[in-house]
Amino acid sequence: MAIQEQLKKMILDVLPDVDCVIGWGPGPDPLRGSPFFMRKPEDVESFMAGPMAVQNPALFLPEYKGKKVGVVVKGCDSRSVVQLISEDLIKREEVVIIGFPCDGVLDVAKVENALASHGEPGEITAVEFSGGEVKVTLAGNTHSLKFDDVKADKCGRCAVPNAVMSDFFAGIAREASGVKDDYEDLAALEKMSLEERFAFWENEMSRCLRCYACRNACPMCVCRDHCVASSRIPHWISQADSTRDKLMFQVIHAVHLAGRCTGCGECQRVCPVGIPVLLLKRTLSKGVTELFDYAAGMDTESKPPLLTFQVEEATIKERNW
Amino acid sequence: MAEKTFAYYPGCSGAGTSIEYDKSNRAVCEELGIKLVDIPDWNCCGSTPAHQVDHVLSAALGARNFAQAEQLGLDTIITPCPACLKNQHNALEHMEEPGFAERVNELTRRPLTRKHSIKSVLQVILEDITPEEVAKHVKTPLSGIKIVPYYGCLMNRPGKSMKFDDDENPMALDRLMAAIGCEVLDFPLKQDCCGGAAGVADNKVTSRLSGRHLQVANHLGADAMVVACPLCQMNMDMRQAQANAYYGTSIKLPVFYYTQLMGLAFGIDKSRLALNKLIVDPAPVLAKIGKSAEEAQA
Amino acid sequence: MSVLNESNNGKELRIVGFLCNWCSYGGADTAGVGRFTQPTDLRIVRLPCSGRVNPLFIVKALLNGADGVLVSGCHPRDCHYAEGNFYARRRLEVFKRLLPTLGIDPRRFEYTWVSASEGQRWQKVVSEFTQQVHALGPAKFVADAPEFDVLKVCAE
Amino acid sequence: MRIGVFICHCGSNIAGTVDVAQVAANAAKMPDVAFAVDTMYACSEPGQQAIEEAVKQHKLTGVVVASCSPRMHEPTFRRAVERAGLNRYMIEMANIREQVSWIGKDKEANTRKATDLVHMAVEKLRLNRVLIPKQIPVTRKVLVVGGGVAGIQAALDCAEGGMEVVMVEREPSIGGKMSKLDKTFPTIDCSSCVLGPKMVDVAQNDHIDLFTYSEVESITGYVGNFEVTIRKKAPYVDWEKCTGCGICTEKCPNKKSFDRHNEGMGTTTSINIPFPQAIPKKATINAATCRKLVDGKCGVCAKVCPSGAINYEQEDELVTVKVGAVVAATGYDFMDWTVYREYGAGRYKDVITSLQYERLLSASGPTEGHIKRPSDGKEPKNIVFIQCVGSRDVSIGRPYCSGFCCMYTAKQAILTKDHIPDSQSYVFYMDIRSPGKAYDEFTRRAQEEYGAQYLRGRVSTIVPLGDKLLVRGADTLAGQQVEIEADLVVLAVGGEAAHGAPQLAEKLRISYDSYGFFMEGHVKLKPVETNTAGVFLAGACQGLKDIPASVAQGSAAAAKALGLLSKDTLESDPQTASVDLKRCVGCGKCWNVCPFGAIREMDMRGQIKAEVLEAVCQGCGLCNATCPQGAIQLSHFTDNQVLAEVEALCRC
Amino acid sequence: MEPIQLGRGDTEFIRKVEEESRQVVKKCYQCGNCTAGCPMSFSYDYTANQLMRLIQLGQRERVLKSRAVWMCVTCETCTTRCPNEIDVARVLDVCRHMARKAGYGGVFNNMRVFADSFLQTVRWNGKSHELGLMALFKMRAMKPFSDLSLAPSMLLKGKLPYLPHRIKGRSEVAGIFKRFSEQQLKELHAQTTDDKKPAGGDK
Repeated sequence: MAIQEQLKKMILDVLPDVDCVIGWGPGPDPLRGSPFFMRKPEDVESFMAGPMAVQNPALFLPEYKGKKVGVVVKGCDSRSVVQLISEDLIKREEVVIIGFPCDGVLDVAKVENALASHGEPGEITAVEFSGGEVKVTLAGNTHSLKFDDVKADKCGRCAVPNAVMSDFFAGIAREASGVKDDYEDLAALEKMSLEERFAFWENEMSRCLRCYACRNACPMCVCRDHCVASSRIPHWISQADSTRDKLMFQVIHAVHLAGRCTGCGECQRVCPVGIPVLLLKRTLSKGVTELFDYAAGMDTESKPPLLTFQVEEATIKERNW
Repeated sequence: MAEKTFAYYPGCSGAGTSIEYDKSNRAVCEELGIKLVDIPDWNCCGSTPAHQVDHVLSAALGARNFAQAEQLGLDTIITPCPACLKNQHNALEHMEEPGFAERVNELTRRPLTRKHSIKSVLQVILEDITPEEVAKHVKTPLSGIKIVPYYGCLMNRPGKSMKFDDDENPMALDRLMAAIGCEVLDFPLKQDCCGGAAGVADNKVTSRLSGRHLQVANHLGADAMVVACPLCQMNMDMRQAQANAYYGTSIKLPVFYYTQLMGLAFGIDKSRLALNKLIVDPAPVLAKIGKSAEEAQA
Repeated sequence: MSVLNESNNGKELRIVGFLCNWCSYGGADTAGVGRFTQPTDLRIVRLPCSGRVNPLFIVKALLNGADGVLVSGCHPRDCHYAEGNFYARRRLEVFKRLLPTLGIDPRRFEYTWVSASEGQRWQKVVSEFTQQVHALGPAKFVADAPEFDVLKVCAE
Repeated sequence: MRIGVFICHCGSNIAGTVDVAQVAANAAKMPDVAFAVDTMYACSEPGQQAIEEAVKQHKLTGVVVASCSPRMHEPTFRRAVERAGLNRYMIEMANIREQVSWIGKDKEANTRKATDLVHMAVEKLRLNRVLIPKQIPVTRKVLVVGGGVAGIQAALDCAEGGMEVVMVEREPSIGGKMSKLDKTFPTIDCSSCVLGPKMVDVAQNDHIDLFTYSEVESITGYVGNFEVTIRKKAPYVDWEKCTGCGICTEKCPNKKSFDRHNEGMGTTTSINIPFPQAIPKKATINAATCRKLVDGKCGVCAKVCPSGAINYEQEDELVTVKVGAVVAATGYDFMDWTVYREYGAGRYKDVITSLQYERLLSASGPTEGHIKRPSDGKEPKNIVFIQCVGSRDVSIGRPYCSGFCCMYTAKQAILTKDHIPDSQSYVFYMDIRSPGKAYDEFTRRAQEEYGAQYLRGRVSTIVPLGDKLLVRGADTLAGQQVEIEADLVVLAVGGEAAHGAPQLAEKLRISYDSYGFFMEGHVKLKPVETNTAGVFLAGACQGLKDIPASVAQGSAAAAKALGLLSKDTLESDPQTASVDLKRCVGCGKCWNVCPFGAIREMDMRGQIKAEVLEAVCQGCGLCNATCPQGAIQLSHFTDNQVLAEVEALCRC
Repeated sequence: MEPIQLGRGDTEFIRKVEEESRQVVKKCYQCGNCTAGCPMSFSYDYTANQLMRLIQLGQRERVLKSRAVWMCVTCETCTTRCPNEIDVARVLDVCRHMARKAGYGGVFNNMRVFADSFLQTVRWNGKSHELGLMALFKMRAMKPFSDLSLAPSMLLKGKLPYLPHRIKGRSEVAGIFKRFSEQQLKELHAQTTDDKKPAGGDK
């Protein structure tokens, strides 16, 4: 892969100036990549971009505040980086951004679902990509899947396949698919009655394990160890295993991300019980876009809309009481 | 220039007392590219008498005209007559009030299916054509004659309802007459009432009111008065002798429809302007056209 | 636990108001001084500023079984703290859009501006909002908070 | 915690529609409540004593009083518990009068609601913490914005009280509207003779630092410690050097500059001193008409100036001062009467405003006190005064009465007769509003002694007829339409908020009404205070008023400022935000949104944290609502306290 | 002049005027601007502002029997300049409607006769017919010779056609009038039956 080689060369060039370069490397099995921290030139050998570069490496940047790091980003990841910079959570001069044209990433769950009848996920021995196909070798048999069928949902509506901001860029910028984000993911919910939606969340949240993987995978969750989920001052939610408190936490997460969420979808991807927690954030993002013509993480100069205001709000109608 | 097409409501007096207005108006609109499509088989809007009797009845008479206009597929109706304008404008406005349209429909039994608007021909010429464009059509500038524009009360008042020009100091006629070369005098009574239809009932009323206008115009040194309303024209022109008798004056002030003067300036054939229909003889004034310019050259 | 639980008779609903001290709380006082009769459902939490209102307070109330939540502050530009209500306006407007996704009727939450002098306006706001909430009836709430049973036992 | 709950009857105000005994009984069952009782008047002397005794007897550590609005009596009960030895912040109030008993008659429902409100107060109180006010040093200096008669009075009184004063006036001279008046009602004494000495006092007072031709650019800080940036507009004259000799104004070749002081009734030179008694008496160049500044050709004034004060290169200058209190005295302006198109909208030269007429009457005016009408300089004989032009007119959005027009019109009618004995004045009025000392007698004199013809009715239109103006009005008392051929028409134009007042209000963080007048703290009880501590109001900026009322308010505002700054320190309200440093991640959202700059970034062993400047924090809690991890909490309104109140109401 | 018996004002009349005109007559504070600008003032018995005042006091009879309600020419000067944004002309129009229904105005009221004559020609022809109108009016008003001097010149100029223009849909227009008359009659009947209660105060 020419782009992968180009990226490796860029990483090697950057490496001497930074603490480390964050990218992707081999994961626990051939279907999964993993975040990868490259400190020495020899580390770079195992670097991999492409459909298995699923995770958002921006997640790790705030931890490195004060040190200089490099980061390899997909388009969506780059929005997180930009948002972090715009909120002054990381410093622009402390991060070297390496971009590349992204063709979409794999939704591992979709692959596993597609091949569920053919064997256990642990039996996957090889995964190969070619010409819009994914060839998965499972329990000795090779199955061919269409990449479009198993790529992540967010890739289907991606408007930023290339990094919105980068210091180095490998290859030639790729055209966006041109698909407009019409919030199709919300449509199913919107078809339900209010009562059904309420019941939907009660049901979904009853499965929540309170593992907080969603929070831990979110690059914009800056509170980290000081999350209100576990504090007593303030005491927003109890530690009890109650659906109400679990839903409350999801709403807290969503409200904290209103006007900041870049829609990278990591929260939902990592949920071990498959709760569609991104829907809440997407609802707010949609509202923010409609009201303030704002999308998070597109440029470092604009302020998150809920951290600023206009004296006359053009789009907010006063209610006539 | 693209033609502008409107449904046209001529008004009853267009075939009688204001025949010269109807004729000259049609000629001027043709020249300016305003296409007038007469509303088929239109009826009287009821004028002042109808709204004096009942607002629903008045609106119903107008509503039948709108219903007739719907056959044309034209939603904007224009009319030269401010009385017809006002009555039917109010009909539309009242029909927006809750319950009113239903009462109108009970009388007409022809509910309207489209949204209508009505405005004056003058408004179309001022706003859609513009005085600048009018000036381009002028062949003979009417220099040398001093006119006072008289608007009457119905066309602009009240401003928040009629939404045309200024309801205290209208300038539409001032600007159009200036555009065709007239010297326009600042006429302080440009909107003061002439007595309107009260003249038939009691011509002393109109004599008293319009006589004042004539005197002020005369005092200002006007050669003629320009109007846009058949009622005003009738009170100022036809009843000028009555006013003279009332005040003991002997004023002879021709009272033109603005379209007549525009037609003259455009070089439209005089027969189409029906200047001979005016009661006070306009000939001495018409003879002055262009004179002062000649004098200046000499 | 609100006394409403014990003797509600279905006539009153749980409506929580978050009011800024300077304008709307004053407006509610003005309404009282003027004896402008209002429905009794609303209970007011006094805060310094509408900017102090964390939308999550509203979520908390609604998930806990409030039937309606009303936020009121100074009119825009008149904030005692200059800018608090400007932020509140944005946050509450965005937040309102989250409610339908959660399955909560957005009409259960309104925000508005009432100044300290607008007693009659306050009466109107309270009356209309209360009416609006009553038209929707009692709200659903997420039912399985553990304290629930304990409290119920206590009440019995 | 041991909580005492006191349910007030307020006579029958509360007890009439709330079962107070039942509420007390309910309260007794609430958590931590050690004592609950109903009491006749909690705020009365015995009521307060009962609270104090109960605190001691039952060893209470916190008190809930359910009575009227905390906006009314919170300070009272804070003092009461303090006397009983508790911290003054260990009290909460439940508003069961304004928000319960007075707004509904259903006793059962009211009793339930009162119980809920008490429950909320108890739950909140359980989380109250002892708060100790801090002493903050103050700057003993007062900023007076506006140099009209109200501002002048406030400044002189403050200086008299030993306070340093900074006065800012946007015009080149102080004096305000009063300096344009010829005489004043109801005594017909000369305006400049009354005002002049006060203006001189301002100039000569060592305690007053005068900035004219200047505006307030911005204000930061808080009561006792405001920091004000003043923009000194460039007069293109070095005022340090200018002696006010006036040679420049004699030689300036452009004599057609708009004369602001004379309301356009005359013209003036591009470089000018607004009027002979101006304070400071310094020249200012009108940059819009000065030939040198417009196209570089001229420079006469620089050549003739004996002290070399002219400086065409001069630029605006920003000056920063620290003050402890602010008196806003920005006065008023006249509304734009040209919206009255029926009066000619300014097209008729002989239809003028009352203030323009004042300049015609003034001996120092453009006509040297001879009434000459603008069109042809003739002396008018028939003069029509029209009152309520721009007052009490809903259709133009001015429903209020301007208050002073009736009086100044009567004065002008009297002066007209004095100036032109064979003249006749006609005054169209709707009502004569003259409720001041010797005021009504004055309007009677205008009619009885000076023969002004008063006509009760509005004027519908003014029509120019030859060199006359036909005024068509009504005399509703005679039930007639009336017409007069006038030589001059004077419009008693109503006042409106000073132009730019809302912008200043926003800088001062004070409220203003829909017309732009500044809001007082309480209509009756705090007429010169605002709801922003340390900012006071004087004169017409708060609402139109005449000279005596403006002067009185100037003195009142000064007294308030003097009282506030009488000590070297102020007690700060400890209900401020504070940061839990362990939880703060230094994300900076709080300091980005804080409207007061009260939160700053600090370095704690290499980690960035937020820090609250307690003295600057105003306690709005915006930071609290913004901080995602809840690391910054507003004392007394913490998340947990609000959540406790919410839980008290809805938990099911 | 008989004193107005306050407290016996016809509140139903006030309500009806406000409802029909969609104006709030209470807003009038009697500045007199309507009177001041009224071109027909000279012909009124009560001035415009007095009419507004009488309406505020519920003086139905005085208002409806006044000459002024008939003389207003609806020039809307009052409406345009009212500081309280009251459409005074519309209020007077409504009073005129009520006066007509109440049978006031009489056969010698020229303004009324003119309106009636005008509408009669419209009812017959679908359009107004000026000559027919004049003839009808002069006859009804018993003023056969007024304006007679105008006729020859107008006829000569061809500005007064002898025969009316009749529209095709005149039966439709006549239908509008017919239904209107029926409604009026019905209303009148309903009113007389429930008007048995004591009438409003003023005499």
